[in-house]
Amino acid sequence: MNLTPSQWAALLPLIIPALGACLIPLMALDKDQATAKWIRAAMYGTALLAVGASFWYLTNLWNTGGQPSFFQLRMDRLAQFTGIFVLVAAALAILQSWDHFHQEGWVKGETLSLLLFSVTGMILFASTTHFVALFLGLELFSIPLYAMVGTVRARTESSEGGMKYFLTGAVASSCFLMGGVLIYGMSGSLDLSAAAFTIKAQGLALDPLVLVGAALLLVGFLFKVSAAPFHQWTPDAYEASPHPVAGFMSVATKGVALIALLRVFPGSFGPLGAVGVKMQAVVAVLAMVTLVLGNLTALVQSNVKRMLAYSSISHAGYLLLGLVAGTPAAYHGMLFYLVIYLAMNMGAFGLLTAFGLVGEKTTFDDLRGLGWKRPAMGVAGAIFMLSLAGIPPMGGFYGKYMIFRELVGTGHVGMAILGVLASLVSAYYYLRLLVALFLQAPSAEAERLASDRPAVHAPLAGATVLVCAVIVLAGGFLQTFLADGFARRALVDGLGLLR
Amino acid sequence: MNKYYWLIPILPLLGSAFNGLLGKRAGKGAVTVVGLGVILGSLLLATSAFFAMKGMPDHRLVLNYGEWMATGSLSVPFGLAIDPLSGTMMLVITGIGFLIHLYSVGYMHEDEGYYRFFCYLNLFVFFMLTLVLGSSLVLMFVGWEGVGLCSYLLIGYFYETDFAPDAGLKAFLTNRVGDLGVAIGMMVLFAAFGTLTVSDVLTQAGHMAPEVGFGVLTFATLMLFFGATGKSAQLPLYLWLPDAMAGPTPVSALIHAATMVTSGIYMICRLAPVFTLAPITMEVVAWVGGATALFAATIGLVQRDIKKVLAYSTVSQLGYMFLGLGASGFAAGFFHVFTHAWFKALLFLGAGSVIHAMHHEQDLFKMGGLKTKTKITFITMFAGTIAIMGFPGTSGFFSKDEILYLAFLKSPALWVIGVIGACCTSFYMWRLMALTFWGEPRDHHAYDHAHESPLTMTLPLMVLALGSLFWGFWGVPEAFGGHFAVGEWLKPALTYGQTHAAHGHHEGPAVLLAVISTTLGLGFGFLGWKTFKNGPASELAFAAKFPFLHNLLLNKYYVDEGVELYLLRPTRWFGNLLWKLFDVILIDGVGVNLPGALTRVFGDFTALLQTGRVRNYALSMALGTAVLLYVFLK
Amino acid sequence: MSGMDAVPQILSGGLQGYLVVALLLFAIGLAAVLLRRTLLMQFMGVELMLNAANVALLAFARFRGGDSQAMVFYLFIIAVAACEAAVGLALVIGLFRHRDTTDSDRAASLKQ
Amino acid sequence: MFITFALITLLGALGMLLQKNVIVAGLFMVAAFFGVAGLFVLLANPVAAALQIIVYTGAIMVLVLFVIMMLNSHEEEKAQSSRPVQRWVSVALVAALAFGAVKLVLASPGLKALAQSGAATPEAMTLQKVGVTLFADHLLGFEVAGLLLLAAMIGAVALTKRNL
Amino acid sequence: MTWLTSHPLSFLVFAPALLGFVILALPHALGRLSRMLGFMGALAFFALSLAWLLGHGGAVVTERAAWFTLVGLPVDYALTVDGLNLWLVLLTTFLVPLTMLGTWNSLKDRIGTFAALFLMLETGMLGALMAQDLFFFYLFWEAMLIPMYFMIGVWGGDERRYAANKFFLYTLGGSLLWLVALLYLANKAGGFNPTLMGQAASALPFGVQCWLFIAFAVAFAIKVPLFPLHTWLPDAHVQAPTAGSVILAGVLLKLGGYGFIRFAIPMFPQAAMHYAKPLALLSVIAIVYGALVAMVQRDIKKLVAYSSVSHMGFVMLGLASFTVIGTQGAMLQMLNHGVSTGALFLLVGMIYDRAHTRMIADFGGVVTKMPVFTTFFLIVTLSSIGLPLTNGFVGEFWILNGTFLSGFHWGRLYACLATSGVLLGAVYMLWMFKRVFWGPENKDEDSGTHHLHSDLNAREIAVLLPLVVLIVWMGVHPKTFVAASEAPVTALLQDAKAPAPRTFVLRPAVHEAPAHAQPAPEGHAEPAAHEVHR
Repeated sequence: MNLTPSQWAALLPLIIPALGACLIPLMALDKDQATAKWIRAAMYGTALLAVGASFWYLTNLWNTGGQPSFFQLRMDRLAQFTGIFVLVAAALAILQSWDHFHQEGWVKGETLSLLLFSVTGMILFASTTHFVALFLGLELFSIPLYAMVGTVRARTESSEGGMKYFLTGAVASSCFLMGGVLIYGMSGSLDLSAAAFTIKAQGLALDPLVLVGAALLLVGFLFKVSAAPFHQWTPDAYEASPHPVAGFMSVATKGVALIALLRVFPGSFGPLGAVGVKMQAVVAVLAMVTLVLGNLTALVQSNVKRMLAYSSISHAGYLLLGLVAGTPAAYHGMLFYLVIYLAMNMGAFGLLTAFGLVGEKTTFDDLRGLGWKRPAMGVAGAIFMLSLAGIPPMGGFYGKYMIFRELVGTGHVGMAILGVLASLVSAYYYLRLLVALFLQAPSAEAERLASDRPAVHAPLAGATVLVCAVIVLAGGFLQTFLADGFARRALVDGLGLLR
Repeated sequence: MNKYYWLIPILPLLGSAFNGLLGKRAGKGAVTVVGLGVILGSLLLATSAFFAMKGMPDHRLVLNYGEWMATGSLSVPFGLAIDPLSGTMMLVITGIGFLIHLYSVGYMHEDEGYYRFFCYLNLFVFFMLTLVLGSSLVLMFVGWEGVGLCSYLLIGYFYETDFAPDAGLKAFLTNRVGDLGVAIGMMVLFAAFGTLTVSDVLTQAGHMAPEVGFGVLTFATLMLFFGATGKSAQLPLYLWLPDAMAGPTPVSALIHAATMVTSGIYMICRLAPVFTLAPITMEVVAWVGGATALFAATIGLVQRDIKKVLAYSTVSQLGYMFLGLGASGFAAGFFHVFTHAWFKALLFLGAGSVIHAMHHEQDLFKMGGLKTKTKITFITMFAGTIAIMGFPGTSGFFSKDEILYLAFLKSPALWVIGVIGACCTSFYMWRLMALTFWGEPRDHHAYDHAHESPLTMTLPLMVLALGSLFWGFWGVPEAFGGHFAVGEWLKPALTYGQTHAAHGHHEGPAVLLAVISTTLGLGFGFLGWKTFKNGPASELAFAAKFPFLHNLLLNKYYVDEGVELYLLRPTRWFGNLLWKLFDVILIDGVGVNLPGALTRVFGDFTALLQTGRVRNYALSMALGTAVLLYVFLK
Repeated sequence: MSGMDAVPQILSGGLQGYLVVALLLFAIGLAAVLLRRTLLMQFMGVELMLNAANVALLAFARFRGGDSQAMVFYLFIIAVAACEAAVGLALVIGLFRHRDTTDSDRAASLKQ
Repeated sequence: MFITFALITLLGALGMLLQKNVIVAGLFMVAAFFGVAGLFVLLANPVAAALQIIVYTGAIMVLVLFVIMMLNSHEEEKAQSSRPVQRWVSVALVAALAFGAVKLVLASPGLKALAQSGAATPEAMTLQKVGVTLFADHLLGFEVAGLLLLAAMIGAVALTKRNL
Repeated sequence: MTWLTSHPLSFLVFAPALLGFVILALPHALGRLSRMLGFMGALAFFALSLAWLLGHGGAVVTERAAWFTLVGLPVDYALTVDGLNLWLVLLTTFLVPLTMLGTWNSLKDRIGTFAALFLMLETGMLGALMAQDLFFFYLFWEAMLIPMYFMIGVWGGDERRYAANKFFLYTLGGSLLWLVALLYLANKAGGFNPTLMGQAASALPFGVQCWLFIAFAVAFAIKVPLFPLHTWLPDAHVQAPTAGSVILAGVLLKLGGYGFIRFAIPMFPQAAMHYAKPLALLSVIAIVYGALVAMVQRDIKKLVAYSSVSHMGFVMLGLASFTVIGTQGAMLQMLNHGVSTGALFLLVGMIYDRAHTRMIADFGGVVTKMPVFTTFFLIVTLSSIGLPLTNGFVGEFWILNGTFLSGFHWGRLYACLATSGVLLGAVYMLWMFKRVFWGPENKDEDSGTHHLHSDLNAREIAVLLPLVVLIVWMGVHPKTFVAASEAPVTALLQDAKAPAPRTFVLRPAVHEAPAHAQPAPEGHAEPAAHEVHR
């Protein structure tokens, strides 16, 4: 089969990580991978190389613009945006995992391979409107994640978290599949945008089965976004998984699912006006529930990872508010928010690694006084927390600002007020982390632990944390560049919404 | 000389600054020189200014030194206004002030805080002059509050004791209560006249008709009068003055007898044209004055502390002054300020001299027989006593008689009250004299060491004694063949073109009234002397016989206790209530922390939803799906 | 629209019939996930749900003139089902090793 | 015919749902899969029917049964506590969903139209048709499915490999 | 250098934070050097602000440039110093080095970090004071919280975490709701320019205007803090280290009042006047309530904190009066409060550093041990209770008179009620003064007095002297400090169409009238302000 250059161009970002994913297990065949340094180096090198190459390639592609679609693949700027987004998250996760696995005392090449598979699936998921590709993409990124969550074999909770994630995820996938099948059945087309046109042409936009199909599709997306009430796997899965994987999941899964949601609902289903309206109505309710549940529950957590999990749920709520506003500018804001969110959350999870917290020792008490011991990490932690809380001049503020602005502009003042109240509550638990880092003296127990613990060497994780901090700050000071130069162009090209 | 008149108040300020900042290092000599020098300089300049004012065609000298605070329609200049009223007052302050400074050199000689004392004293003169000379009501208020401050500092001068700081605090706060009245009064006047410059206000007021019934000016003047009751220790705000005796004696003489306490009278005279427009206020002023005169006099009858007696006497005499003012006798009231300044300063300094001689013993019952030991003090105090009791020809006679006469014209009841008060005054003054100077010494140790005070202390006594005896001839009323010169002199300052104010000659049995009151006064004086000539035994007997009455008077009608019980304690209780109940429990607790806690409780509740069982998760997803389907199909 | 006229269609094997079967199968699968505690049973429920989608898919394909696109999709779904089976069973085994149970209610230490 | 296979399918599924013994439930499941295969035959899709039996019954179910045996969990373990809320809400919900599904199917005009327009039985599905479509249109999907299988394999290995 | 001369405001705003970051990057061991560096820097900024801003003679200095456009709303980079904020800016640059010097030895650890945070806070405060674009303002407004949070939380007292969180969340809560209003209005106006937003607001229905004003007012009122939104203040003040308290009282609270005069009132004049009465009522309550609660405090610092509530109540009362006199009084009172309460906190800090207690009951007779300190304390106390010829008097006098003259019918009553605050102020301050400084020396071994070994040193006197000079200067020649704001305030009230002052009209009694052919008194009774407002 001969592929034109542009088709290669569209495919390469997927092929490169997939290749890497296939290569790494070969290296991992050796039993002594934990001890043989060069094998470990080779695996991480391959993974980073794959991610880096794909990233480099995508950034080049970004400059040339969107590629004509072929097969089911639409490598437009939105897809490229997603690719870059996911790859950055993956790169950060890989770097952090070097230190994390080192601290945990085990290394598995398979994890890296699974991560790369997941990356491939995510890029595919966000760059297609064809249901077959969409479903395969979904599964390709989900199944490795199920495995990755349950992969910390030393921990009892790990397989439990993986099992929960798997079972709920499988149910959600089935719903998603059923929804797609119904849409296909009513339209005769597996491509969702084509299907939407057909349905509209046949006047079936309000047919109950079409609506059911759309609703079930939405369930699939909302599960991945971890919006309430499809959110309950989130804290358990995050707690169970290794820190870098949790970070990666919190960022990439959510981001990709939202972008795909954007592509399908406002994008492909645009012609079906009623579906969009109903989607907004549902999302409005769910976003509020998500905000309330996520923030309230985060308030009472003692484990930082669970707190971050609930915080990620509440951030799903903010992001969904952008869908409620439903204007191009709001989508624009969502993309911008995602970029900052990537840095904030990868950084926050990276902090755990950088501070050398392993296993279940990730409670607030374990963090006490660490901010002063590792000032650079502490400052970065403060930046992440303040940004998550939406305090200017951090980047997180601008994300919220853009979304709330559109929310208010479209007359949803009440929801905006709920949103800001939720972020007030959230400020409290983010401050708790700062309290632990800076405002509390290390407890005697923590001191003892700190002295018992082997010297924490997490240079890579530390570096990723600093990079994330820089991105968050850049989001606060170069917001125009990020928002207009990046997010906006992705939207223009991807959804044709902003002209 | 004109261009140096700003130094009149500023010189004492400079002296105060010098004494306060450098006095400790400079030594007592320098402090004395500077402290007295500035007052003397001020006195000389004041004299010059007085004559300059006299030379002006309308007897008014206004000097402006630029804007103080101006914004919007409000404009307050730094300005001095010298007219007969303020000019006379200025001379009294600098003159008597100088004498008392001189006296203090001796009295305070051994005190460690000598420099501090002169710093405060100078500062007081500065504020008092500002009060008197200020061209606007606001500047007057500056002095008004400033003298309050100095009084506070001087009363609390012996700060290491328990009592003095309390007395100072009481004085300041009581005065502040009155100051609220002044502040409100000023606001009303500003809203009414659009200016607070005294001459502008008075010029406008001079061209108005009196208010019938209750109105703006009545309210304003009542408020101002309320302020005056604070500063001049009238009912109901007189409480601080007796306690103020905790300060050094020269302070009692200067501030709490001669000058500061009369500033309430001064203010009313200053604003006489406005007060004249408010007949209701005048009525109130007269009755409050009369009531205070009698009330304080009765308390004075049984006090044992020599300074306390004089303090109540002061309150009482101030009451007479207000009585005079209220009877439209502005000049008469003011005249009494003068004469009172002479004899009360004299009496206080004399008492100070006695205390000095007795090594800080202030209890009358422990004195006695000092007649021979401290001759000059005895003679001068004798002069002061006959002046205050109104012995014909002395200064007190003329001023008090004029007031009583005017009171009779207003209402005979007021006259009766006044006469009873005068009788009490004679009685307790002679009680004081008899217990101090006559009889056997009751504390032999103190008596043996008693000695006459140094010249710096006795010289002022002599000067003041002369004033007490003869100053009254400045204001011999018409009834006794004079023409009430002081009234004529002050008239331009008091009327401001007001024509309807009744200052004309009234018919009345002037001579008869004077004879009655004087006779009674002398009689009671003699009675007082007679009773206590040989010691306090008869009073003790009286106390044993009528314990309730005696205790009531001795404890000043229990007003202090009442204030503590019914005003201060409830206020503190209320403050505590506001803090503990409102602030901590209601606003902070219910308003702030409760929502926070509730949020956490909700959080605990929502955390329960996370059961950890995957079936429950799936169920919630299924429920969510059902909701989604419902909304989509609706 | 009452839809009663379609009842014969259901019973006689019309499109509606297949869809009813598919949706009921889906519901039963969901019920298995919700009602059973044994992980393997829940897992079979998931498989049933996937199968339900298959039935619907192929029924539609039949009434769309034997659409081979759907048939290809069916292939992929089978592959996905197999993958899910592999990973899911591996997770169950992993859990069993730690907890010695396949009861999902007993594997509930992650909560709050 | 349709009713027979439909009943086999649904009753098999219900049997699976209600059966206490896990192995028996697995066998009910196999029955259900056979029913589905029968339905596929009726849908003129013998290829799918064959795949259904081969892959589902032959591979997946066998795998499941194998695991059941391996873990020795024949009977459902005793419940730690009865969870009536979970149970009755689930039952009500599933019943509502099932009822709603039937109602929706009956209410859908699009479905009705499709049932009429596509009533004619099409040519039976052949492997050739499938193969052509697969490699002409779904090459990407094919590759991805391959990756997916590889990923699942690696995942399963990572999760269960004994010595690490 | 040319950049500097053309962008003085940008330099003033951002240089402190830059210096702060430099200090933050210095190694921990160089704490003392960092402190010195921070102090010298702050001093230099003060000198520069004096030279640049006073050099302009109070004229408007503006830097304005389009900054960025996000989701269709342009945000301007706009900094201005004009009559309304000139002195607040100078107060800020003045208080920062002064406070640093005043608390030189108060902190023992992490002094470099503290200095850095302090400088960052200066940036936040200056930015918020100068920003002329509401988005820009909001950024600084919120950013200020961060350094303050750490200053309270890290270096504070025993309850510091609670206090810091409370401070942060309280303020954040108000400003988040305000943000919604801001966004709403910005959508209508198409940007964050206050002028445009004001115009857009005036086109909205009155009810909406009211809601928007309330959102603005609540955010600012929390900062002021106005009763009943004040409860964060006592905690924050008491727990904060001395420097934090000083700057909190000295500048941060001012931003609330400043927000009203700069944004809330000019943008929603109608709504503001509609709510003038409740605002004034709350102010009066704050005055009396703050004073009564201050009276019964046992901790000197808490007492001073509640006195802030009372004093800032005067500011709000002046603003609510809608008269030139009242508003100017409020402007001055803000400066007054910054100077006197700042000084009070410094003084409390000085005694706390020596005695390690702030309980009134632990003291008594301090004057015998620390006469110089007592003198300073007395002077500042007098300023705080508004003794004439100190700064406190002028502000309060203007505010009361302005309120009394206010065109609203409640003005006279409220002015009279508010005067009681002057009395109560004296009650709690002097009562505390008496108990702490006077009376017999507290010889108890555990008492605070017992631990006082040294009077003020030269450094501390050098810190206090400028404050005392300012206290007297502002009291004797307030014109220096309010001349600049006279014109803008007048214009503002004119634009707001504030009601004309209500004066009394005095008439001669009817039956007396013929006797007096003098000019009618009304002519005199109408103040000149009348013309100004019409």
